[in-house]
Amino acid sequence: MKHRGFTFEKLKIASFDFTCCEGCQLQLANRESTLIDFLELLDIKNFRELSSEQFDDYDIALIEGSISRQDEVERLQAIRRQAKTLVAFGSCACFGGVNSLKNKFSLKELVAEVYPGMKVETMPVKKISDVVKVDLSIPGCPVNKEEVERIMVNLATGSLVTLPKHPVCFECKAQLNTCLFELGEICLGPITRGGCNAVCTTGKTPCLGCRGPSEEINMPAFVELVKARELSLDDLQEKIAFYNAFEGFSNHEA
Amino acid sequence: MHLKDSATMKRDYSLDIRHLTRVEGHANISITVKDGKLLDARWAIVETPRFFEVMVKGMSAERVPFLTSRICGICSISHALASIRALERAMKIEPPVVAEKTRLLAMHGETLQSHALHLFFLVAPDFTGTASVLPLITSHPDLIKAGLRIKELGNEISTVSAGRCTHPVSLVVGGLSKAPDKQQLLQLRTMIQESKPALDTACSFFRTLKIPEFKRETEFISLSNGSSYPSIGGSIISTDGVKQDENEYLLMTNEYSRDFSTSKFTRLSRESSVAGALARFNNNYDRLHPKAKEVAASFDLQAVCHNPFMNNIAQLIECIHILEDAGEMIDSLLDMELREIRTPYSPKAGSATGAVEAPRGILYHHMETSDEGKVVRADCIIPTTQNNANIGYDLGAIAEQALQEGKNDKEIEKLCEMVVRSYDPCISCSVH
Amino acid sequence: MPDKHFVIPRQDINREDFTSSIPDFNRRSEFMKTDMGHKCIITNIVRLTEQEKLFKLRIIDPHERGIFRFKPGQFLMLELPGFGDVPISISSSNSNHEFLELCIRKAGHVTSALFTLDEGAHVAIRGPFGSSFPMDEMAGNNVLLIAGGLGFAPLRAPLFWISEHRERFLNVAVLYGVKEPSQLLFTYQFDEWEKINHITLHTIAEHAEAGWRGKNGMITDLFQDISIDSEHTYAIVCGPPVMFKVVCSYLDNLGIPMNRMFVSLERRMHCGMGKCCRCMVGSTFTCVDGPVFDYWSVMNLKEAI
Amino acid sequence: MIYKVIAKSEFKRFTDALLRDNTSFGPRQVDTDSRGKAVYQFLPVTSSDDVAFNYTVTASSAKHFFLPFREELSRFVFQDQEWDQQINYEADPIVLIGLRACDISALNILDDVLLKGHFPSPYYLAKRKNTFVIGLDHLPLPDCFCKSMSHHTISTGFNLFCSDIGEDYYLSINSSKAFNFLKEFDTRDPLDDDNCRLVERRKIISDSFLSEVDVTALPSILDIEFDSPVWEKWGNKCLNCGTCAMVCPTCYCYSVEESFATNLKGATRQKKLYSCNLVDFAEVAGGHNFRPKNGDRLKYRYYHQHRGFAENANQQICVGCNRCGRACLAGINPKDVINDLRMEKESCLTNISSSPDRI
Ligand SMILES: Cc1cc2nc3c(=O)[nH]c(=O)nc-3n(C[C@H](O)[C@H](O)[C@H](O)COP(=O)(O)OP(=O)(O)OC[C@H]3O[C@@H](n4cnc5c(N)ncnc54)[C@H](O)[C@@H]3O)c2cc1C
Ligand code: SF4
Ligand code: SF4
Ligand code: SF4
Repeated sequence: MKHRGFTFEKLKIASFDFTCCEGCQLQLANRESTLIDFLELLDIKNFRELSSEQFDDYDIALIEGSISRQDEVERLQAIRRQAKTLVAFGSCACFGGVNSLKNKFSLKELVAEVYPGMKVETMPVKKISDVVKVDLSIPGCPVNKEEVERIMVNLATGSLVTLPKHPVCFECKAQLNTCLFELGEICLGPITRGGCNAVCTTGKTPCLGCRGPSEEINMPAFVELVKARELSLDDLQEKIAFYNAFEGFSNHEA
Repeated sequence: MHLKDSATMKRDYSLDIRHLTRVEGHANISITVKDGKLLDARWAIVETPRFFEVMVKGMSAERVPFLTSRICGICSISHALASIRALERAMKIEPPVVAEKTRLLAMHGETLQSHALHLFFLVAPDFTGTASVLPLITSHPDLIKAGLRIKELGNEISTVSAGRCTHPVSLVVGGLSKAPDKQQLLQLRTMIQESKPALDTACSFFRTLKIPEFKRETEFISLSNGSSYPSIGGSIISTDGVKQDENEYLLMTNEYSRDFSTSKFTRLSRESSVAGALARFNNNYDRLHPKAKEVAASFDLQAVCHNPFMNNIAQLIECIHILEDAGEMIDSLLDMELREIRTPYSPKAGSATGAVEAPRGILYHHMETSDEGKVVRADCIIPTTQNNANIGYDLGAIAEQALQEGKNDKEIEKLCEMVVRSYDPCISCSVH
Repeated sequence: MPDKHFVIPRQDINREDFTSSIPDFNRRSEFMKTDMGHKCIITNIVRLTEQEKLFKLRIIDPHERGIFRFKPGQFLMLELPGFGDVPISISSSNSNHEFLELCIRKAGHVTSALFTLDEGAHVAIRGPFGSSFPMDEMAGNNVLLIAGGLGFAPLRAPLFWISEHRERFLNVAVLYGVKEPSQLLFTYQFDEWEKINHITLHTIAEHAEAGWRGKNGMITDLFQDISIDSEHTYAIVCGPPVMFKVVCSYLDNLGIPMNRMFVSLERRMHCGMGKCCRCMVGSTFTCVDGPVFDYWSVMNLKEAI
Repeated sequence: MIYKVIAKSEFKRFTDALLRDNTSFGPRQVDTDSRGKAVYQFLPVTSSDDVAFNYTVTASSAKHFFLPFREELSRFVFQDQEWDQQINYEADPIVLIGLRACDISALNILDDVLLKGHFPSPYYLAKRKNTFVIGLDHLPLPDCFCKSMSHHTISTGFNLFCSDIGEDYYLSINSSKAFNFLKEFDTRDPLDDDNCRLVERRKIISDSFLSEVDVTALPSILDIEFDSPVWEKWGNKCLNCGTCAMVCPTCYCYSVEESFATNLKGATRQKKLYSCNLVDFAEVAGGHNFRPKNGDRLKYRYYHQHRGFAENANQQICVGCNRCGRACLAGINPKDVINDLRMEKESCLTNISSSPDRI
């Protein structure tokens, strides 16, 4: 495509899933009103869930899911060798996601409980950046298709790709929601990166931080306000651990 | 099983597909025929396990549905609702009527979305001979537009009733955290009306397709609650005449593992059984909306049908049922005060099963809670798990049949892929 | 109750609605045009350094071109539809009514997109905005133009003005400091300024590079080379934030009154019209009260420099 | 201004007619908070029954009806080398019922800022002109401090203002539209008794303020205290969430973003309300941030609200509704911050007076 002096090329893209629910890949097929335009931006080289054709000359690789078995490590490294831009796609890829909750338990205990008497290979859950270099992160559980679309448009037009730097609260207020703290609940909105349109709090359920920490979060002040309101620190702990997205901030907790 | 004793058919055949495409998740097919004799037919799921049943241990009941919804991106609403139902029954919580209705509506949306995705994105290319849906955008624009319209409607129904279509936000233990907005319900009702022609387009297209002739008798299992085309809770029934209470799910599944697959297997009266759209159709034909019955007749689909390829058509017929039924549900929600949406509860020890009809069949979550309302034990049995064994047997049978009919390797491979796809397997979900 | 009676009629807005006088820059007919850019064609692109290019623009519409005027020091919002608009100082002579020149550094989103464009491409401009250097007030005096790095871009317009009215000024000197010699802008014009316009040029680079025969050091080192008559000297200073303080206090010590030193500030801007508040310095707007300030006003402003 | 008195029941009939015929918004209860208090917001209303006439205060202000959280400024349609830029300054008429005096004051302040500066905003003006504002007086909440800001009474900026004088409303009619509409209803000219009741009502309101913020000479104090440690102290609590600016009736700072349509055949320029508390408010290309610390940013919000910017003739723009204080999870509120700043000043005074030089 060439217009107004700019040359726009279709994005040679591939999508791969690892340990996950495939919900983020599914989002690629959502937002039906602009789906055909969206697909028009892409030259899909490899997307097993969608197409039987598979080529290896992609530039952008969307990586969904976390890593929890040796064969996944190898598959991921091979993708890294090919991809010019490797995208951690969704909270599992960015932070480990809900899958990381298994890391609380010993591998032995896990296998014994779910596959008694069987030999099943598994390892502690890793996020993508624990294994290979990540060029771009699109967090969310699931990713917000509107944001994905915007990012793909930006990549195609050579625009700067950025994530919002404000926390969820900012968007929550634009929805005229009653703050969940006012309703006696702990919400991770003040420390979580916006960009989801505050979808959870608009549905009146607390934010669990799937988009990870916002820019320069004030964790001590956040923990302080939870304490000041005499809310349960266990509850806070459960929420903060949910997507494994606040790893580096755990020393401030409770 | 032996092939018919015909000299010309005594050939060798082997099929080995690694990571079948156009299905959700990673799985392999392998078939070996030697000297005209089927040695092995395998449907092996190699997806990495996530151990959700252990992860939920120690988590508060309040949070658990948000976790279990992440078992599957396509049927997340079903997973959330299965957990919610299990937990509500374990802790003796009665959700308000508005919540029950809204939840059913949310499930309808999910099923519509899931069926549309399967029929138009994954199945249609098999019949048009393309590698994916992408070429159809230009070759069959009306069909694709219709498909997208139905899928969009499904997502919209879920979004209005559950706050978000993938990983719902307002379905909670005790009811709903937020009632659907009446204004949005009104818009939804219009959207449903306007989407009906899209389904007609889809039906016309599917009527032109040649569904492969194949039949293998098996047992179909689904929920039945006597009032609605099954969705949430009820007894578990089979076409072989078995009937059990929801809590007795173990008797209906008899789950077992095989070392080549990270997904498990189940059985009931025979060596394998089936759940899903066709099973629901076969068991609950009477409860279908008359419009849906009419279309079923136009496809010559009658209960009990034993052709797995007809599962695709059963899905299409369910779409019609959903469009009619969802409209009625919205009408009754609009007539209600959407105020009482959540029953307050205090944590309690208990255990119970929650069974729901997910798009691909019955989904069981069994939960045990402690006095503090924390989950202490969980068990989830996924629809695809209930179909795994049957898929394996179908693969063998269809390979045999195709060899007899003198089909070439490519044709057999395609048929095998197609039969698996017709089950609409949800693989990552089955390895949870 | 008659139904129609209570319907509030829709009202359009019009010029009379605005109570205060509208600074109808460029006397365009409609007040609304503050949001609508003039379309321009890029007629020429010169790569100045690794990071900077000089873009020559021509307003396409002859009528709009005919009325577009600006003063040295003013800036405009350069618009690339789809990418965004950014504030850019006008670097050309304000007596040239045919072309505008913008010296632009590739810094981020919009400027990177601009750098991919070729001659002949179209962009739009809004403006001009902001305050300007008081050229008439400076006339009759010595002028010191002090630039650091890209700070030379906003100095070029006043430099042109001086060149064109050279007889009205006494001594004129440019002090120009950069990090590396390769970053010097407009070297091709140095000769013209020195020989024809009798403007003395002093350059200095922080780090030497092979082949550099000029001076090494900080911009303040250049002051040793010149003598300043503090009674009759005006100064224009433009560069990175750190430079202002050092240079201005140096000049202050020399006895140049603070209200005779002018600086051009840079802040984040989203509207250029004193509405978005992104460019606040203390309680003043860089976009409408600035970007040109006399040093007296800004040294009193918190966070200015 | 014309004054009338209307019975409350008749006023209901009037609002019913008005709300029926126009897209209208008014206070409605949306929740009950964990302390049992009702939470209100301005939401669509279609009859007087929808309107919570005796509401306290809405959690968010009515600002977004004039300055939407997200607003399209213009649209580009591309054709080959060319593009067409479309701008739409039109707004649909709406009725806004139930605004408090301080909310209307806030609109008047926005008028000053957005319509009287160098570059008046047509987007704002179109909405302002097409909004029929009905004000409603009320008794202050314990933390309201609009009296300190002299914004607890109002005489302009509305179409109609209702003062509650028992069985009736005392109406201040400030537009011919409102006057014409009211002709169809039963109103009367105020009698002496009505005037007395109005004066009494005003006195009660005025005497009911529990919170007071001393704002004398605040602008200069803010200038002097620019480097005060008070900013760091409160800044350390701030979550950089922008909530305060979002709910505030006068915070108007924004950002502009452009984005391509997915089909790349056009683009839009959008305006998004922003907050000076957000980390990237003053960040420029290359990553330099002119206000890198929480305290720097928090200070600027107070600086803008209580010192005023040049565009607004250096007037304070805070009206004293304390919405930001109520909404701030970190417990930051104007009263405490300003008092702290004053205390700072006073403690420094004691230091000076006790220093040996002074003896
Ligand atoms: C009065 C004035 C005159 C200027 N003159 C020139 C000039 O002559 N030549 C030149 O190369 N640069 C000039 N700049 C700086 C130039 O505006 C920035 O480099 C440019 O905005 C960067 O935009 P970007 O989209 O490429 O970068 P990004 O970092 O991607 O910026 C994104 C957005 O941030 C904003 N932004 C970022 N940095 C600045 C900044 N410094 N000032 C204002 N807004 C900013 C813009 O809205 C921009 O769209 C001037 C700035 C001002 C305020
Ligand atoms: S509900 Fe959550 S996201 Fe919304 S304002 Fe409150 S803390 Fe922030
Ligand atoms: S509100 Fe929180 S949990 Fe919900 S989508 Fe946004 S960031 Fe994720
Ligand atoms: S002052 Fe309060 S509301 Fe405002 S940004 Fe800081 S924490 Fe958020």
